[in-house]
Amino acid sequence: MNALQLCLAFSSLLFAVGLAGALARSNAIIVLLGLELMLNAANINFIAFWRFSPSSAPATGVIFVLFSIAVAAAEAAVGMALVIAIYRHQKTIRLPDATDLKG
Amino acid sequence: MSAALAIVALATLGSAAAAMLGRSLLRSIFMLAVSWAGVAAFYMWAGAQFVAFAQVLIYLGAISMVALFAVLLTRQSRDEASPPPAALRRAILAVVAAAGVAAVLLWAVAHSPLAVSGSLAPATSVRQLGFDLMGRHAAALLVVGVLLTIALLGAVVLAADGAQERPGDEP
Amino acid sequence: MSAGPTDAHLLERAPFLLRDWLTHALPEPLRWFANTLIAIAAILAIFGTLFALLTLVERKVLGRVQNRPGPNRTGWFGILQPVADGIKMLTKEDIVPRAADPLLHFLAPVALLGFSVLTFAVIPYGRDLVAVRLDAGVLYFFAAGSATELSIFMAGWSSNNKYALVAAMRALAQLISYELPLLLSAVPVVLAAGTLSAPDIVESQGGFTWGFVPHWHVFTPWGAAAFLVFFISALSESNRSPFDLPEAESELIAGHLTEYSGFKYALFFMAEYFGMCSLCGMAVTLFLGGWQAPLAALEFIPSYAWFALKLCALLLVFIWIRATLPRLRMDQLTRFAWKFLVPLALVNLAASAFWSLSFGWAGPMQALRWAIGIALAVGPFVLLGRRLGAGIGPRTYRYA
Amino acid sequence: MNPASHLWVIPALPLLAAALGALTPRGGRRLAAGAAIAAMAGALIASCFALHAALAAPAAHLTCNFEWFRLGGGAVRLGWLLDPLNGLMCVMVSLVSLLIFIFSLGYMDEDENFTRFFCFLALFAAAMLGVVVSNSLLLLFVSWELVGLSSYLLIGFWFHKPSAAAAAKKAFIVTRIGDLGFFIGLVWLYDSTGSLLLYDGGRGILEAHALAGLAAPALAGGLAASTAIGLLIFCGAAGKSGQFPLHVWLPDAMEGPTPVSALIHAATMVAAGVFLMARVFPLMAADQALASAPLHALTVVAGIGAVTALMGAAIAVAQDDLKKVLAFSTVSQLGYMMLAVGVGSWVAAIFHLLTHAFFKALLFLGAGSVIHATHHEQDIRRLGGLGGRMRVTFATFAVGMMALAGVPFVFSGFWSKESILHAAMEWEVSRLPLWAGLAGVVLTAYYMTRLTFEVFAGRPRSHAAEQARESPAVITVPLLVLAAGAILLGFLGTPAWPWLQSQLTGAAVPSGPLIESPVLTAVSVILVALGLGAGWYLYGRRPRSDAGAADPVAAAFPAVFAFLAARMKLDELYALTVGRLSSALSWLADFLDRRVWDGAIRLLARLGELAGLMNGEADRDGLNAGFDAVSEGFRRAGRAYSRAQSGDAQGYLRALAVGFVVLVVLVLMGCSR
Amino acid sequence: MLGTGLLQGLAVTARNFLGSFYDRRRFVTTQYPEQRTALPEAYRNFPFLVCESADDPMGTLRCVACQICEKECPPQCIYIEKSKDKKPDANGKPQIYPAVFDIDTAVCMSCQICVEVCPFDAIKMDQVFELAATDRFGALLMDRHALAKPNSYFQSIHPTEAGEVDSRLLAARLAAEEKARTAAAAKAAPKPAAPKPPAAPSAEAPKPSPPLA
Repeated sequence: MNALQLCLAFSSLLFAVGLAGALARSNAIIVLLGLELMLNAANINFIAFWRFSPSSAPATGVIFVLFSIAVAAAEAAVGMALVIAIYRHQKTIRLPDATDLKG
Repeated sequence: MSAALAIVALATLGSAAAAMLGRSLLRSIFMLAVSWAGVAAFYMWAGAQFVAFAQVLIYLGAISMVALFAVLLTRQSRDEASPPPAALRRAILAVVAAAGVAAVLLWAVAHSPLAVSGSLAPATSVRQLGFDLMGRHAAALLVVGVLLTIALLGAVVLAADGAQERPGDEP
Repeated sequence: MSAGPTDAHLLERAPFLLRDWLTHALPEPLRWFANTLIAIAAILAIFGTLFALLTLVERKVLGRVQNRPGPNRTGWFGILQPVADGIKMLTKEDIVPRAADPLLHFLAPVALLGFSVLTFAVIPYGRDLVAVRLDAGVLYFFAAGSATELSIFMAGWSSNNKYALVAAMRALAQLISYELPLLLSAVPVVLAAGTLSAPDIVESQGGFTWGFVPHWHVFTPWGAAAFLVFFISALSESNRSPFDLPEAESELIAGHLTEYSGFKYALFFMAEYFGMCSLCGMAVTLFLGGWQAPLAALEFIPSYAWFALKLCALLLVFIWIRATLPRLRMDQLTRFAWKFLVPLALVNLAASAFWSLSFGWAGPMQALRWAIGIALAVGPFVLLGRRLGAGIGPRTYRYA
Repeated sequence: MNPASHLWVIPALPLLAAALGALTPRGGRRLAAGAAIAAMAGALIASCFALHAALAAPAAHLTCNFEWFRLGGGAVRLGWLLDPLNGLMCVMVSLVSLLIFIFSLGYMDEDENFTRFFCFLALFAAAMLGVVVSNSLLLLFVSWELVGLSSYLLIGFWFHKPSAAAAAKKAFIVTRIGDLGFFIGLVWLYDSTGSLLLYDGGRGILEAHALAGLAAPALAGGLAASTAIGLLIFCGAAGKSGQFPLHVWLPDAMEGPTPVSALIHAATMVAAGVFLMARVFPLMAADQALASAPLHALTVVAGIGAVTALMGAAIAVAQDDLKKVLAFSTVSQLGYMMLAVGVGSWVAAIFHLLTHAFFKALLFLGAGSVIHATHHEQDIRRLGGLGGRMRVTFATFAVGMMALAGVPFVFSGFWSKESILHAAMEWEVSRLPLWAGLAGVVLTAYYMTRLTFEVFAGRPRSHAAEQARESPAVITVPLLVLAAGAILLGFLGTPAWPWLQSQLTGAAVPSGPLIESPVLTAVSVILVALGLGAGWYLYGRRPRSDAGAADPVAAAFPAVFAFLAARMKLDELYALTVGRLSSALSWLADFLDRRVWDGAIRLLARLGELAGLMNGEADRDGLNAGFDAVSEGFRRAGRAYSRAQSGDAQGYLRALAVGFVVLVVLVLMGCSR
Repeated sequence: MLGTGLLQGLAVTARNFLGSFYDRRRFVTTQYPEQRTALPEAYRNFPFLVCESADDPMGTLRCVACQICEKECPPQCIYIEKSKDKKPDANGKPQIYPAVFDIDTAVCMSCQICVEVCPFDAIKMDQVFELAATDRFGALLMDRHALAKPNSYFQSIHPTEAGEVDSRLLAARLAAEEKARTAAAAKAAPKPAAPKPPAAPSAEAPKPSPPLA
């Protein structure tokens, strides 16, 4: 197992942890933060491939991560705003309770 | 080299797991902050300083703040705990699903012919990054800027209380 | 840390000579390690001392402003007052409330101090006198600075005290609000210098116009405006009066410090002063020319002395402002940030862009450049100020 | 240093003044007006410098191009251009604008939105100067649209008057129709040449390389792409310059304050179209070499110009509103200019444009002086007898009137008109423009005489006219300056000393005799005399005695006069054709909806009903049980499916994760097999 | 313009700061243990017991242990035990005296009610403020030895009030002596013509004196 694979394994595990959190917890905030962890795991991949890539010229990986972080920030802001909006209507932020659109 | 990576990875994973398992919401967020800092440390390890600082600035400085605010603003929420059987079932399902994903990903990582070339990190100066962002990726940068602006406006609209400002409350 | 300037005179090289004298006997890898350790130790020692002195000077100056002599009992002119305070703090009982979250309660001051100290790493204290030469130094500075917010929140939350929690929320809102103008006012400097590295920014401010006007950024229209915004935001970021809402003692006892005593309280105190010092250091670096001498004739004085002088002057202004201004209200605070500082900083960004674009203008165009630059700096200030001040007149009391 | 690189200062100054005016509160009248006038004066000085620089090398097109932004691989480039055409236009626009600004100080003195007015004026001037100095059709188009916007704002300045609001809307929409064509032309041009820069060191669209590509017969019928593009661009110019089908907005635009009318009709907006034509003349003329083409762009331009010139003059004969007469006169004169462009003499068009700018601004400002003095009385039947009381206004107005009428040898209008007629005579394609032009000459002289006598001769026919006093110096001084210009400007381009022509073309034009074609000149002088005489005979000999008295022409030919007074019923025609067409289309759509589609659907429904009926019969007769079972199955499936739609976000996420794993495993199994 | 007010404020503080270095009169503080400002006469803090002579404070206490002050004291910080025997007071009249008179200064709130209710002018307000002690159990409880202070001290701290009190007491003593002399005369002359009504000088004397504020 070389360093790149170590990095990828790290990111896979982080992804799994985030996924587990997003699936297991009922609190919407924690679920959102689990999603953030998953995004971070993806970013780790970008950096890892950039770091160990054969062609070192373009900084595409780094730039991709920068954009990804920006999008994550937007996502967090909107997500938290949604949580607050849900809380205002339902007085709860438990995700299993937020099933008004249930089919 | 790999030892440093292992330490960073273990700290990150450990704090992330602790955050996902913890009972207290606030503690979870603090643990997550540690885990994000760990990811930043990974970036440092990989030689992407700029990204590492951006990660700290945005995740520790902004996203954790937003999360903390959300927690404080929703403090009167009804009790978090689900009835035990449902929660347990969900937890088991979650762990199974996550373990499955992890297994698949790890298998793929382990069996892919991933070649490592060059022991040195590609040298990317901040100046070069700036030129790239403003040059080749200018359109994407514009789009991301617009996205962020609109997302923040949307967040304000969503989170704003519908109530009007009371008259006579000016300073 | 590099080898230091070789062509400069002895005084300029003194820190490096001292370091090399201490470590020259060591083998190479150890030597690097020792050099780093010495840098850390020097920063901690110097700023620790500065912190101690600053507590005394602050009290003396506040006293003078209020026509009192200030502390003058311990030692000659009260010079030992910081020592006495330190002994008192260290010997006090360390109380942790039973309902508090003990881990976070302990971690908060430690983390705060840690992050505050981290910010010292990238400030250039003199010619080549910087602990870590980072390509993205300014970004690093703000990243480390923004992490302090988390620690303050930790303190407020873990105390499990309503005053502390209110203070924590206030601190969050305030720090987030002022982080933005702080960053935005630093961006024009980055734009002008074309680099994120603090030593390079200082280098870019070298030189003089007509031999006596230094090329510091504060002497450009946009630089003056950005310095104003940066300074105000720095006041707020370091929780200094008139923005000391998180520890507004008349409302919140001691804010997030309510449940802290003894050594932990001292740590908080220290971290706040460290934060103040590092923000002032960054202000000096970004706008006041860092370690550059104000006159070419004065360059024989070593660069670190100039830096120290400017830093102390800024710190005195901080104290002066604390002695003068009353505390804002929470809504005034956030309004001021969002409706005044942020737009001002944004307009100023455009102003600095104009300044960079009009770099080549000469002769009468130079006058036009200054006119436009000043208009872009003063106009928004006046207009936004009028907007901000609209409706605020002498207060009328209904029942008095 | 390339003087073109500083050219941006000229539009930037009034733009700055506009920004300042926008930020000034209502009370800051002095500040806004002062800033606007100072900016205009600065622009004038800068323009003079620019002109000086341009005249140093008349043939060179000095350009300063720069990259605006770069998106992906391509870059959008803009630029400034400086040549004698630009320089002259700059000086003319800024000088006339400056005078109009000063005039507005007096004219708008009592208006409460004084600061707003100056803000708009400055914006307008900035946009117009932007049109003039830009070296990129894109930048030109942006400024062009800004001109449209600010003219909308200015025409509708008194928006509380419904007629003004409607006129503003009309002007905006009608010019927009033309601009649509312009824009399509731009896109086409960019598509075929990859650049919108006019001159770019050999790569610009007006330079030989691009023109050669465009002039090839590429379209159906042997038309060149440049013909189509040129005509599309001409659409825009026709809209702005009020050419025949799109001229209807121009007279209505008189609802705006008089300085606005002067600004729009004399110096700037309407000149923009002619200027654009002159600017892109190489493009317009590119297809001339293509002898086989069935249609040349310039032929269309000449035709439209001739029609407009004649029609405008004819309508002006029968108008009773002081400003409407001038408006139609403008339409007519613009027709002359377009005619000149069309017959290939864009130099004559620009010559006439410059002289016209001065004397028409003079006329409008003179009219404004009259209107100001008589408290907004514009009906010429209710004026009269002002010649004695408003001597300066009368004198300067008379100068303008004679310049417009083409009184020979002294006034500038004569020389520019002669050069146009001369160019029309030498055009080989057709003689029609010449006849139309000559007919216009007599009509012009006639209606201007009528206007002058109606307004200034006789005795006052209303209370307002009796009370009129000479306007203050702030109004009369611009009049005097413009009058001087209206006389002197003509001598820049006489055939004996063709300075203007040489500078504009960049090649020395040999000076000829003072009168190039004596016959033509004699004819046109006779025609002018005829027009003046007819006017004096009908209106000057016995001035109208009271406001209600009938017009002598109307008394003689009531039908013709009424037709002309109603502007040849063109508005009504548009209402009848275009308006009716759109109503008809909507009626058709409605009919199709209501009758055809509805009927079809009803029919289908009936069919379905029938089928259902039959089905029901069949069902009841024995298939019932089977269908019940099937539908129950569907219902159960639906229920099962809807259980999956739990609204549980985590459930979805879980399903996603499990699905991902399953998919990967399946793929791997497939691969390993 | 925004900020001018701030600048004015900054100018004021800067002026104070600089002024404090060359103009000592600006200083509002004194170096307390070394420099003491004279306390204003109206300053009152903690009660003390007035005795006539500094040489024999216990013998000349004015207090007669009537216990009115003990009962009136709102925080109940006064504790009095009456003596079993009597001692002659300043006038030579035998009186009960306080065997124990304690005031807990940790409790006393200096309300002056004890002074106002005392019919014998025996307890008065002091001007002490340096009562800090290192022993929080005993040192703050003052007994009668600590509380007793001579009339001359009272004269020194509240001269106006003390003068008034002294003149009143003198009048009372003179009246008592007069009475005693009359009584002696009456005893000497067996039939008094018109016995004077036994005017109560102690009740009469306070009348002209205005209540002390």
